[in-house]
Amino acid sequence: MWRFLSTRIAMGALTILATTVLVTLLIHAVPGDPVQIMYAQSQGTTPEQIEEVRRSLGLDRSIPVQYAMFMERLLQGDLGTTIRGGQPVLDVILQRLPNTLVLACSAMFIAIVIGIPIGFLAAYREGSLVDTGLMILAIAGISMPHFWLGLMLLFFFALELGWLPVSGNGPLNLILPALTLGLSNAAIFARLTRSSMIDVMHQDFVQTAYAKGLPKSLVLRRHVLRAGFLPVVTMMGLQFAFMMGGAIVVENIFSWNGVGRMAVEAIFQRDYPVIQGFILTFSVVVVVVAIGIDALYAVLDPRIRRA
Amino acid sequence: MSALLAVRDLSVTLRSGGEARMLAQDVSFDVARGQILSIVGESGSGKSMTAKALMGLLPPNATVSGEAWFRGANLLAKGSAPCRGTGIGLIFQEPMTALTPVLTIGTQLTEAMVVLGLADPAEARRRAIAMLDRVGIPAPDRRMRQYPHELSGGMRQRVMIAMMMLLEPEILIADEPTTALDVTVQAQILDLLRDIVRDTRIGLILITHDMGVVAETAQDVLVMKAGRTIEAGPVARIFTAPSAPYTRALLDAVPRLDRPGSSAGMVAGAAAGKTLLSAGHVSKTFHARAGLFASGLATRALDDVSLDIRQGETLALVGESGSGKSTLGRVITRLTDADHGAVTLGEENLLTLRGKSLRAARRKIQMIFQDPYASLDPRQRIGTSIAEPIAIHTTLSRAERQDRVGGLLARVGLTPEMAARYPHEFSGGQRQRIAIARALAAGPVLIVADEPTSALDVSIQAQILDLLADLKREEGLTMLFISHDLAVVRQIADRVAVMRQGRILELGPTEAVWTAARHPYTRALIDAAPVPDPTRPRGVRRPVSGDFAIGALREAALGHWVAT
Amino acid sequence: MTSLTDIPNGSAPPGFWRRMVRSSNGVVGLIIVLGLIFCAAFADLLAPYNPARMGTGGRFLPPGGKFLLGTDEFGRDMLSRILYGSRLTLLIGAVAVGISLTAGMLVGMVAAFRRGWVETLLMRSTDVLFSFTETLIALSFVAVLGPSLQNAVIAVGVAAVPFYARTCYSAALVETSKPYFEASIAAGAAPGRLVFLHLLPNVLPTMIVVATLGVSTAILAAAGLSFLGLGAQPPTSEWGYMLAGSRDYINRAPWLMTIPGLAIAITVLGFNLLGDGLRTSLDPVERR
Amino acid sequence: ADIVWARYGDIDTLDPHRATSTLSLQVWSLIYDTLLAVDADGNPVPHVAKSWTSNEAGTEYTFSLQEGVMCHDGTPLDASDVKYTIDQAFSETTPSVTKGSWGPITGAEVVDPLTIKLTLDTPFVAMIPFLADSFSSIICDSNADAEGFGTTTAIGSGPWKLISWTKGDRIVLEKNADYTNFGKLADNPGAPYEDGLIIAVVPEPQARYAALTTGEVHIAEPPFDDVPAIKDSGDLNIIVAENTGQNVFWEFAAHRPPFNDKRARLAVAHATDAATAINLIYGDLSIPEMCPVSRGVFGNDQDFCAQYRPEYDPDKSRALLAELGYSDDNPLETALLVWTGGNRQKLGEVFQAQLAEVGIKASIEIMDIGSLNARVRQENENTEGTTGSMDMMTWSWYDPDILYALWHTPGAYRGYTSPELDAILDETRVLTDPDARKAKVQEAFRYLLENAIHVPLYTPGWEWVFAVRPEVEGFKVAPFVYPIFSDVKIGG
Ligand SMILES: Nc1ncnc2c1ncn2[C@@H]1O[C@H](COP(=O)(O)OP(=O)(O)OP(=O)(O)O)[C@@H](O)[C@H]1O
Ligand SMILES: Nc1ncnc2c1ncn2[C@@H]1O[C@H](COP(=O)(O)OP(=O)(O)OP(=O)(O)O)[C@@H](O)[C@H]1O
Ligand SMILES: [Mg+2]
Ligand SMILES: [Mg+2]
Ligand code: NI
Repeated sequence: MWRFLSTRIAMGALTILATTVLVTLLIHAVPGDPVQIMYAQSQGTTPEQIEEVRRSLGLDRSIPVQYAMFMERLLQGDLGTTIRGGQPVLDVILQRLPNTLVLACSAMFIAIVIGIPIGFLAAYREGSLVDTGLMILAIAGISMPHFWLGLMLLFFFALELGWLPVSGNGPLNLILPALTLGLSNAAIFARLTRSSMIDVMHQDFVQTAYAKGLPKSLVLRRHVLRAGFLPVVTMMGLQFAFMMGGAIVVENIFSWNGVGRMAVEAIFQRDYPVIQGFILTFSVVVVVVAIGIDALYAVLDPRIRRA
Repeated sequence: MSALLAVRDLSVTLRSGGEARMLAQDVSFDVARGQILSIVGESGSGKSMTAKALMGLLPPNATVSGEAWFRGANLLAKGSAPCRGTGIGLIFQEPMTALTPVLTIGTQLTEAMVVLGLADPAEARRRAIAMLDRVGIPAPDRRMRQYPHELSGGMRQRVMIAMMMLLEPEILIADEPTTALDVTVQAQILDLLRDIVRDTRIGLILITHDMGVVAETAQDVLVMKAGRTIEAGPVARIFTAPSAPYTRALLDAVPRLDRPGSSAGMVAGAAAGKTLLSAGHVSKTFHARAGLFASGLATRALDDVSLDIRQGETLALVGESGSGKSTLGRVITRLTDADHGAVTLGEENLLTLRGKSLRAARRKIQMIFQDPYASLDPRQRIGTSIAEPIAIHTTLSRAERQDRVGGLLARVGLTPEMAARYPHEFSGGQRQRIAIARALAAGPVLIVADEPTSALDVSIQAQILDLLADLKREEGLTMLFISHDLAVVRQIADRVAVMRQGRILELGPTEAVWTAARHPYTRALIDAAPVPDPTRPRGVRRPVSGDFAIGALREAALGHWVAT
Repeated sequence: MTSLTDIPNGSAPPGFWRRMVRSSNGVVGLIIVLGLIFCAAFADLLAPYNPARMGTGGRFLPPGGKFLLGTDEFGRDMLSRILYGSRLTLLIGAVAVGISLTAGMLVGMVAAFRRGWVETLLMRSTDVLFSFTETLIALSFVAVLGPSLQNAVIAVGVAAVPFYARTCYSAALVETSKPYFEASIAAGAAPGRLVFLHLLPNVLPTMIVVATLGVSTAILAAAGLSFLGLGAQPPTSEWGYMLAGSRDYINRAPWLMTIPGLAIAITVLGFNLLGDGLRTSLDPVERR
Repeated sequence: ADIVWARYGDIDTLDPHRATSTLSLQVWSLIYDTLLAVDADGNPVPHVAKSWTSNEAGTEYTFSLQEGVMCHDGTPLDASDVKYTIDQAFSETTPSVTKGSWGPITGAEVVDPLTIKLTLDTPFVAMIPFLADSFSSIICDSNADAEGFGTTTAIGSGPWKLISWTKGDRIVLEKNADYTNFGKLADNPGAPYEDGLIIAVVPEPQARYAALTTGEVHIAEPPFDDVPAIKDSGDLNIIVAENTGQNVFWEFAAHRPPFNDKRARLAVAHATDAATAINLIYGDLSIPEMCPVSRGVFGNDQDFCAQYRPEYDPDKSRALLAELGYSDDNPLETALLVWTGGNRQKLGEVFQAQLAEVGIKASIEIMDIGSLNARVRQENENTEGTTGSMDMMTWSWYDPDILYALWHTPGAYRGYTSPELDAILDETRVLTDPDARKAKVQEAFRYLLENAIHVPLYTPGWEWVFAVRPEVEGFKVAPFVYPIFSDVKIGG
């Protein structure tokens, strides 16, 4: 297990390291002069000031030196300051990150709670009308753009029915965005769970369990579910990353104050330090969650736990 | 003696996509206490379906008809509860997948006893340990806490048997319980099953495709083909006087380990031939890559292997799974790069060739693979596949190439018109013939055949072996023949090399090795192989112990080398 | 060596069409996709009005009557806009998938074929990029290049490259280890022959399935970017952009939101179903 | 009770030297005071400075401050706080982003605690209106020692105190109980009536509307297209800001073809029917504008400007294009840059369609205002490259001096400048006599309009439409879109 986990952690570290490199290079890929673009709106900036910014971003140095500077600051927890408003990027991000995480986690929860039972039921009734119906529902769910689903939910539950609040970041406000993100992912989970469970149900060991005379419920609960759940767990890491990505859109629809909304604003404002910080944070979160889920997997699967 | 189980006119129909197929049709048989009934037949003949029907484990789209009387009730009647576990137990072919990977052995052994109310957990555990001991698993206490992946295939199969026996069924169905195992292990499992039947007087239904297994274990035989019963009767009668032509064909097709093969007469001549290819001190270690930084376990697939292949002979490589046979074949064909050693063909060391010269040299050694399905590019007409070596190495025109392909197809027993078809339009045996034709197309001096018949049904296996024997006789083909099936080897090989764990333990003329095996491992291997002769005494074999000589080869008799 | 005229015309595996026809999913998907292609191809003939003309009708006319799907905030005919939008949508899907497929297959096949350090380098970088997730890559791309439909399509295409590379790599790995491939090596085939005559034709079916499913992902992703304002710019009748614009009129004209959303959903559904159908038909082992 | 005001976006910072967005300015005006304030017509009046004098040459201004003004931390606001503010604006290392607008100030001298004297290099008439705007918010010098000025701290002397700012979400303010109002446009002479003010960020217009309906929010910009319905239903009151000071105009990359030719610029001007377009998109919430500065700003005179602004005349436009060698086969192609928000991209679409009528193919590109500024400047500075773009530029200012910033060499966008125009603009800065200055300012208008350098389109009202719940009384919006909350009482 430790070997398994250590490679995962090493891989994660490599990913984050690569992110730092890409993030440093990012600003160079911008067509035109990034500093000019960033400061163009402030009428008072002097050429000296622009030079100063260039220096502080290290843009006057060679790329390796820039990278070294960037890393040095990064290791001190300094992600630079925002162009709009001149505040520490780290603060700006840390203030919003919890909101995004809460959203992604609740959506994950919804996806699991809805998707896995549906997938299980469909697998259990494989080939039946129930199965077909559920899977049509699932493929429709996957095909539905979540920004559209979000708008529809907003329209019905907030505007038409007035059941749920639409401003602010309270727990009630979480319902719609989490539902939007959760439902589309529930469809994915349902399909995954179904195929994984069907795989398992067709395996010899399930037949063996039946052959022992075990009642169906026990076979399903103890043998099918445990084994069939493992591939679903491995997918969760990827799915979480997907949630984080989806959060970017959903946050914008529901005015949820997370890093996704911040990122889109920053892109429009060409606030490169914020964009850099966002990319870095995003990949750290995704990597950490992926490692966590791998660890969970390692604990659940004896083939890895005992290796 | 009245029958424990009486099956009458059992039929299974499978409905899929609007079509209905009969997978088993009017199968009838009886099983009595202490009786071993063997159901044999080729792959897909409906053996497993019959078993599953009795267990009530058919897929949802299958329907069953007929009667199966057990304990005074008809198992196949609508609404009747299946007697799984305590009535009838089932053991599957593949011990790797028949146990739930995420549960401990202990849980899996005891859960049914507890659920079915046969014992409380503590009692169940005690019985489980005792049963593990009974089926010959060392340190049963510890095993209870282990997971299936921590056990070897043979042990898992024993656990399976123990699991079913703990429920004290009256009938045990074993569906090809040894096919996935090595011969030596297979023999032990068969012994175990026989012992259990003798001691507990249960009825055993043993499903197999191997006539050798039948002859060694069963009292009665049921031969099936395409869902129908071809013939049924006591084993002695079936083997001595089969009434159905199919049964006879099945028996004829089985290579007999206990009789010398047809090629044996050529031994003397071939042995005199000059050395064609010689492998010297070849070693290969595989490093299983566990990840980016962690390097996984190393497997020594070949450990300082040396051998010569003589012009015109068939050298067989035998050994258990994982012993390195394929690796050696692949090193010789340069499909795998060796770590050390040399393979010389004529003056050339094949292992040092690269680029163009390697490609040019490749035509001299061709390979025939085990899996005929995967051996041909599914998206090429077989004519194109066969012509490929010709296209690469010659400047023949398209028409000339077609001629050559036609000739080759005829040579392997197909017709030239078939060149325009795609692989999926052929049967397995035909595909293997095509693969052989392609190997011949290059005009090789040596053919490496890696278990070319083990994926085929027995009747077809015999035809392919005959073809290879013909080619050898008529074209003077030199062949390195890899197999784990000793009977096959005896039929076709001039000389045999026995491998284990990457080393050659014994090497000598086939007959000499068979009749006077010098290495204990070789002897165990020969002992364990089932012999399709029910009249042979069925003795209990000792397991192969791990400690024997694996040192350098020494010539014990003329041309007969044994590890020291 | 032979000329490439020897390239066989690959055949579908046995029973492909039978299975395809029997997979009702695949058939429905095929019908939707064909319908879409039809709409796109004949948008000029089918569209009753000029999609960009303002004031064709009154503003915010509800669906029905002269304007089958109503009019938008400028009085443009929604039906015409949706029809022309199908053109863009298909183009977006095709270009993005084209980018991912080409680059992904190149990387995947080279890695599987060359092995050694090339393989390690390519696949490890792919792994790293893969864990970045597509959204992030696409967003970074747009952040650098600036919002425009073109950039969004490139971003979506590039973002999916790691996935295609991985899939192609594992498919190619399976093929290269198959005996027929090794037999070809053993026959002395040169790399070009191996790659173009054996590897490519055998990897292609898998990649076609992946690409079909990928079209739906790409369309969704590009529409998502347009929705955020990071993709299509006015007056394009890109569906995601139309959807974004409709937000202001949810109360007044809900159909402005419903119709483009439905259009995206049906299109994506079509490609998903088709991909599913192709997969089950190409791969008899895979259970639905 | 707390007043809840929802807006589409957040402030950039609480430090008035670090940003220029209207969203930020509106909040600063609540937290900070300014030396001067504006009356309902937009004219500067005394506020924290009870009076001021200047020398003959107009290079020295002396302000005497009100007594007893207190900063939120309890320290008195005096001349040193004003000096601190100005010093910060001209800081060597981190000058204000609006440093240019402070004018040629060379020194600030504390004469006595209640008197401050500013010295200027050259006369600068626009300084007085500038000091009435929140750009010049007085930053109490105690901020120098405070932790996190601009993010977690903002010590001012305005009617509301900062409690907290959650970025992207909300700003929580509490009433300044000690407040005295000297000149701000509020009837209330003292502290606000309500206890607190919450400024929430709700980007989706529909969400704001829903929140208004449910009562979660008291005041917010409604979705523009629902305004007529809201008005009809009468559930909410609609208040439209007047004298917003904002001016939206055609601006061109005048150093690149085709817009280096006056005729091309005129062709665009003649091709656009602003009145119709605005009416289509904004209804009666925005009004067409004839002058280069907006209504309420010194010098604005619709009738005067209408004489010179190129009128809507597609035929004239086509003729000009033909003269330039363009035709249907060879249309004038350009990029139409629009900055995000305020439904501007919709308006852009309408203009795009109008331009298409005369055969101008304009492709819309939407970008942030910062990127837009940079893009225009880049095109002007680097004249190689392809065709130049045109854009819907927006500026809001309280004084015609904005024209100096925009069009006096080198010009904010390095765009069109000429010695002739420079001379006119120079004079608008130094003429102290209002009538003389007005004449000069209008001369500048005429020059800009005739040469189609600055083609006014409209004065936006829509972003500054406020829907107010019926129980809210006393809400008003001062010129230049500063909402006033001191008078607000929440009834019911
Ligand atoms: N679940 C299933 N769905 C459809 N067809 C099936 C299924 N299981 C088995 N079959 C088909 O039923 C036929 C009989 O299968 P069965 O498993 O009984 O053969 P068998 O004699 O046990 O063969 P083998 O030696 O390969 O195990 C075969 O043609 C097989 O393809
Ligand atoms: N490509 C490979 N990577 C890692 N290990 C390998 C590889 N190929 C073979 N091995 C290992 O090398 C050992 C010898 O394998 P080989 O295939 O030569 O055995 P074999 O005698 O042909 O067995 P079988 O009868 O099962 O075909 C095995 O332990 C196998 O797991
Ligand atoms: Mg079977
Ligand atoms: Mg092998
Ligand atoms: Ni060596």
